[in-house]
Amino acid sequence: MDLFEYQGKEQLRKFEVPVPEGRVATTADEAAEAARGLGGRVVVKAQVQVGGRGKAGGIKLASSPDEAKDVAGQILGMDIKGHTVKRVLVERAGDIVSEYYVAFLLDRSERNYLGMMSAKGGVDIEEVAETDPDAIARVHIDPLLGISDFHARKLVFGAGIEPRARKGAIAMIPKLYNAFVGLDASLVEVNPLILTGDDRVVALDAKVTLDESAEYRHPTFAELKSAHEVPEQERLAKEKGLNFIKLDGDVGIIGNGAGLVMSTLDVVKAAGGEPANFLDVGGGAGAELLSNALEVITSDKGVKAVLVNIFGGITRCDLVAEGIIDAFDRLNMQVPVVVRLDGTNAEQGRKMLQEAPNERLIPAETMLGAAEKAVELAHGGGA
Amino acid sequence: MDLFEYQGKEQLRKFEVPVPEGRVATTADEAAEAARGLGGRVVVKAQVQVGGRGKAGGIKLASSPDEAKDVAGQILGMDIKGHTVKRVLVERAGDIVSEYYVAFLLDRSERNYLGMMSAKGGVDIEEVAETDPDAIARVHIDPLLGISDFHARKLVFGAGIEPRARKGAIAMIPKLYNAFVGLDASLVEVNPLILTGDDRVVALDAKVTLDESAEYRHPTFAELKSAHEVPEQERLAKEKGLNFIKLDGDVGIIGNGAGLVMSTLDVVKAAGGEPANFLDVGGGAGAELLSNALEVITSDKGVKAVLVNIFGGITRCDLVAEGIIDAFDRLNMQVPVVVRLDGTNAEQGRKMLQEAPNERLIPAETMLGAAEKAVELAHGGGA
Amino acid sequence: MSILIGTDTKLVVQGLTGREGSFHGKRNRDYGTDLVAGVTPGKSGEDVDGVPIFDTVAEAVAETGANTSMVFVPPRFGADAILESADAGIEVIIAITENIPAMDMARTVNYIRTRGNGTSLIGPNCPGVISPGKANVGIIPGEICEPGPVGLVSRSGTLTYQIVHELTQRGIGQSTCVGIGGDPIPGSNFIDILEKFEADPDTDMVALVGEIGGDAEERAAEFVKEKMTKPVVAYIAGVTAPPGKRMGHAGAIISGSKGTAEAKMEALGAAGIRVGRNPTEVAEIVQELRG
Amino acid sequence: MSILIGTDTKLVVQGLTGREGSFHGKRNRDYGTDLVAGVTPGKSGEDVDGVPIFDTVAEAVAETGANTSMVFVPPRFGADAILESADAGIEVIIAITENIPAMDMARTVNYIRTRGNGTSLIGPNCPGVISPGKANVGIIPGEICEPGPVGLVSRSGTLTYQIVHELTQRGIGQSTCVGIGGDPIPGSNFIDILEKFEADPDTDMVALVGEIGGDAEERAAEFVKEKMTKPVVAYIAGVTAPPGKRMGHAGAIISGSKGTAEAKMEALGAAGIRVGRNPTEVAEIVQELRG
Repeated sequence: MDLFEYQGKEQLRKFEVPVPEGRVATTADEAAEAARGLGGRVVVKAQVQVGGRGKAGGIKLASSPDEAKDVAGQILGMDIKGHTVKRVLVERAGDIVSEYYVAFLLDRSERNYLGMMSAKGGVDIEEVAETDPDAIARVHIDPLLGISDFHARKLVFGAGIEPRARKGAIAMIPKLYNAFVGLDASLVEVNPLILTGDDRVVALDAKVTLDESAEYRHPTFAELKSAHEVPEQERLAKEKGLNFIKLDGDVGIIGNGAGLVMSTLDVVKAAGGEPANFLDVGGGAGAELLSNALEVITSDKGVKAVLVNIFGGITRCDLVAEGIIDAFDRLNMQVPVVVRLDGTNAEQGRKMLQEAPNERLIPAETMLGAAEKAVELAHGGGA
Repeated sequence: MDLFEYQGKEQLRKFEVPVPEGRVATTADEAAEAARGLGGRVVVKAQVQVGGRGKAGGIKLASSPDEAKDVAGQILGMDIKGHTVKRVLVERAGDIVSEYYVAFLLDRSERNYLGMMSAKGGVDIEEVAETDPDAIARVHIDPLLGISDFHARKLVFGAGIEPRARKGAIAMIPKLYNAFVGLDASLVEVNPLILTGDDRVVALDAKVTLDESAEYRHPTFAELKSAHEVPEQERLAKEKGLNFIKLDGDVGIIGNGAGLVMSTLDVVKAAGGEPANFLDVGGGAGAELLSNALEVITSDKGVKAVLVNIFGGITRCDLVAEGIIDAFDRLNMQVPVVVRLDGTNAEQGRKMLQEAPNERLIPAETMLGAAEKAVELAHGGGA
Repeated sequence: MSILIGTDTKLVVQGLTGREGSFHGKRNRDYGTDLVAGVTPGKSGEDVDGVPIFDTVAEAVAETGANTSMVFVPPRFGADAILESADAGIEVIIAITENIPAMDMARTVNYIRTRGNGTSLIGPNCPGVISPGKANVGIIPGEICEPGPVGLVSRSGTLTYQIVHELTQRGIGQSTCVGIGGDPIPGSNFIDILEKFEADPDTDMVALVGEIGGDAEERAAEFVKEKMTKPVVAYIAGVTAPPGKRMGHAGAIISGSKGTAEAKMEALGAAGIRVGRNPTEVAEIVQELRG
Repeated sequence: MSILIGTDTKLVVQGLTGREGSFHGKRNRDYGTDLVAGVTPGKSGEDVDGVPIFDTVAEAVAETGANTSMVFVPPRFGADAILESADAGIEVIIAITENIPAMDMARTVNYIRTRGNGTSLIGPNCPGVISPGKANVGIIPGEICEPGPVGLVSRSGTLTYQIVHELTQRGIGQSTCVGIGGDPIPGSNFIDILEKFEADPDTDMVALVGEIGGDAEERAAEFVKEKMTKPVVAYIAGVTAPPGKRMGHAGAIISGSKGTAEAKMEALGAAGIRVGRNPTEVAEIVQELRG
């Protein structure tokens, strides 16, 4: 789960990472009120989970509460790369002497944690990594040992952070690490980390990604999540226990297991089709889940054909067949559904499908054959 | 530093280890007040750092505040194996269904932590270890990994703790471990850990030893320490930066480095003498420290002769000689002092001693020779 | 021979008294796996279909000689269960449980691999391991496998079944199939398993099944090039990567890899590994290489 | 040859700009040790008597090829300094600092010994290591030593000097003298060092200097009996153990040892090790054994 900037900063503050004072506003009036409370010059920042909001006009300075109201009015409701701005963060504006970059993340390859720091902050770090890789200091941290002061020094001296910022940065880094671990984050990234005129080191932005598997031990996760809006179809799918991602094509896809579903997308694409979605029913899906999966997919009127590709392991193919038959009965589905079943109870499932008299229910022998058939049907070919 | 029971429990409580409700009293009236506050039956326990206080009459039940006052009056001021009782702990008395043993400690040999548990609690655990070693479950804990639930289960099931106490014990053990680590303890020992009639598991006694090297990160250590009375001579020595322990003999001993001092005690003993003390001036001692060391030792009128055995490394023998000469000038010492110097600037030091005209200052060539001379002098032999 | 599990395997199931643990434990036993014990704290003395239950893994090991464990406990107890097995001297730990927090696994995996006692951890969030005809530990359907000379290692579950199925249909059996799981911090990665296949006399060839994200496939490619003598055939799922399945940018910086299927296929190809465009083609290439 | 340090030693001193660090660092250099760098964060670019200072150990290693570090920082920074050296690839870390919290060391020592990269940690709270005529790292007075065939390992500082002195006076030189320190959690114990002496062709015999408390001497005795071919002569201080120096009772339970000097001398004797009753006798026995 990716947090909004204001949420990330709220969480970092709990671990004593210095962040600017600020308040969230959902209306222009609230923004004015926030500016009044903070006093002085403020910055009004669009809260969207996409890069480049500054260039898009989503970050503006305001010298007075009235001005804050004006700019908040401009920013709220704005569309930034497909994201509608529902909230702004109003923060006290500070003087920025320098901008740095610092982050902690899970390093999957090394199976430990990685700290990164650069004196080149406030810019796209991917670009820095490509054009000037030596400008990024890296330090691996053993999860069992945790952070020690030398890790912080290695980052700060390694990145060539200027002397007047060193003390603040060396003090801040272990706190950021504590937040990373304490929050069960997979990423905490501060870009820019700034040096102020009075030699303080402050996190001016914050990107925090939380590990949802750890939600059970973090009561705050549910609350943080509630601020996130999910497209209706995805919300519905999630409610029903389905792992669903909307895509742009017209061939609906249902499979069990992320790998098999991805592979199914690939073969559909290779057969000249365009997948309408990614939908993984997971392991051990029963009839109801399959029926629901078909409901979610066919709620998208752009879907011209559906491909159900199941390799039974824990999942029983007879239950899959039952769910498909149920969906036809229940939903009056008009799109053709190509079904390929293998693995646990596959024969039984295939037999059930054959015995269900429905011309829009097309059994297939192989995964590749099923994909070709589904694409053909989506392109208007006969069943 | 060994904590008193009441201090240990205070600390354990901070880590949510269940301990009985109780209050400390230094007078019989305070004890009555404490009993009144707690209500019902109480137990009044002498606060001394020595085993066997129960048998010595240092633990008594009281059914009313008046009775608490009576028994506290009896216990306060009592002498238990050389320890005067200055405080009692007044606790609510509970019903005890079973008594167990549980402890965490530094395992020096394995260089990790060791948890131990036994269903045989409330008795001398050393005896259990000798007579029925299998009754003690042990689990080593890697300091980097810390405790995991399985460690607690391994202790509880391994010790054969009865079913109704298991849940409470498995919940309590990680808290006790957290206290062990959180306090920088070298030992936390609960004997007995009890099971109550309502199936709670409670620490009825607590022995906690803290690592004084970690004092800098525990502001509470100084406060805890203030409750401990140290014999006057030892207190004086500590103030002066000397590592001093009083013994029963008549040959005063000064050396640099614990190993060399221990070895010096041994050779004095082997020569037929009885060491009066252990005194280590540490590394890099200067003239003043040496002079102070002689002052501390000769403040004990039982000392008949002093042996100064220095092997200079960081310590400079010329400064040692200067300190000894100064002590003679300053203190009007009447006891003979045998001095053996080797190592850094030894020749210079020896020369200084030779040039200091004092018949009670006797140089020696070797460690063994010095010990023999000192013993001879203590036994009344001529200088 | 085979890798990880075989006829010497003596299996203890952590969570055997649970619904899924008992279902799959018994299924593994029916396949022929020597299921010797279950562990559920507080249930010592009970049994599941004749398999004795113990309070702790240590007790199960002492009483039954168990050398392999399968972890089937709820996610919040997953790391603890793995650590308990490692502490008890279990040699191969196969963790099926999914949704164990990544940081629990980061600590657990590093604990196991730095203790230097050779314990192998497979998973978590994996379908398990099968050495066809010998032993099956996990949820891979045994009936789709056949004994034979091809080793298979995969980050994915059902995709593994698909490829095994395609191989078996062509009469090509498997020495061992290992599902290493798709979690951020896996107990074993491709290289750990490739090393074992390279050393296994009964494995002639390896099929490697990867997917987008991370750089495990790129690292495996390098390993194959430098250290392996046996041919490897690969498949990468996710050419049509759905959004949200892509790596975050910070992740890309770590590895210098884009994590895309194309990048991975390129790296594999550059290491001399033939890559199938779909599961069927993988089986076809294996068949071709076997001549 | 020698163990731990010698003519190949390139020394970096952590805390070289401090009072004690600079005093002993320079003394070690005067002895002949190749002192290549000092580390003090924020002082990169400065020098101490011509020895360059770096901000981090990693930088010192990269710039000077340092392979050995001496830790001379205040106690609260001790564990961090040791870890920094280990992280930077230093092979031998000699920590003189005393009063490092025991739990800091428990974590640090376990980190170093489970990482499997062969780093040796000596100390903390130790006098250091000297290979007479080659290198001296620490505070052992070089002038009392002579090159020769006897290895010495000791938990005590000045007691070591005493025994070295007795040996040197008898014309018996030393290959290497190692003060492992008397802390609860030492980086190296007797066995770690005995192993190295056994493997060192220039060491013919070993003197082991122990004291009361713990069971390190008992374990060393067992090791000598089972694994060593070279003769070992021992000394144990503390027959007249002062109170407060004795082990706590829980400690005694761990090891099954009383921790007393008598118990240790008995264990050593039972392992065929001759034990001197005082430092002089140790030197006499060594002399006798050399014939």
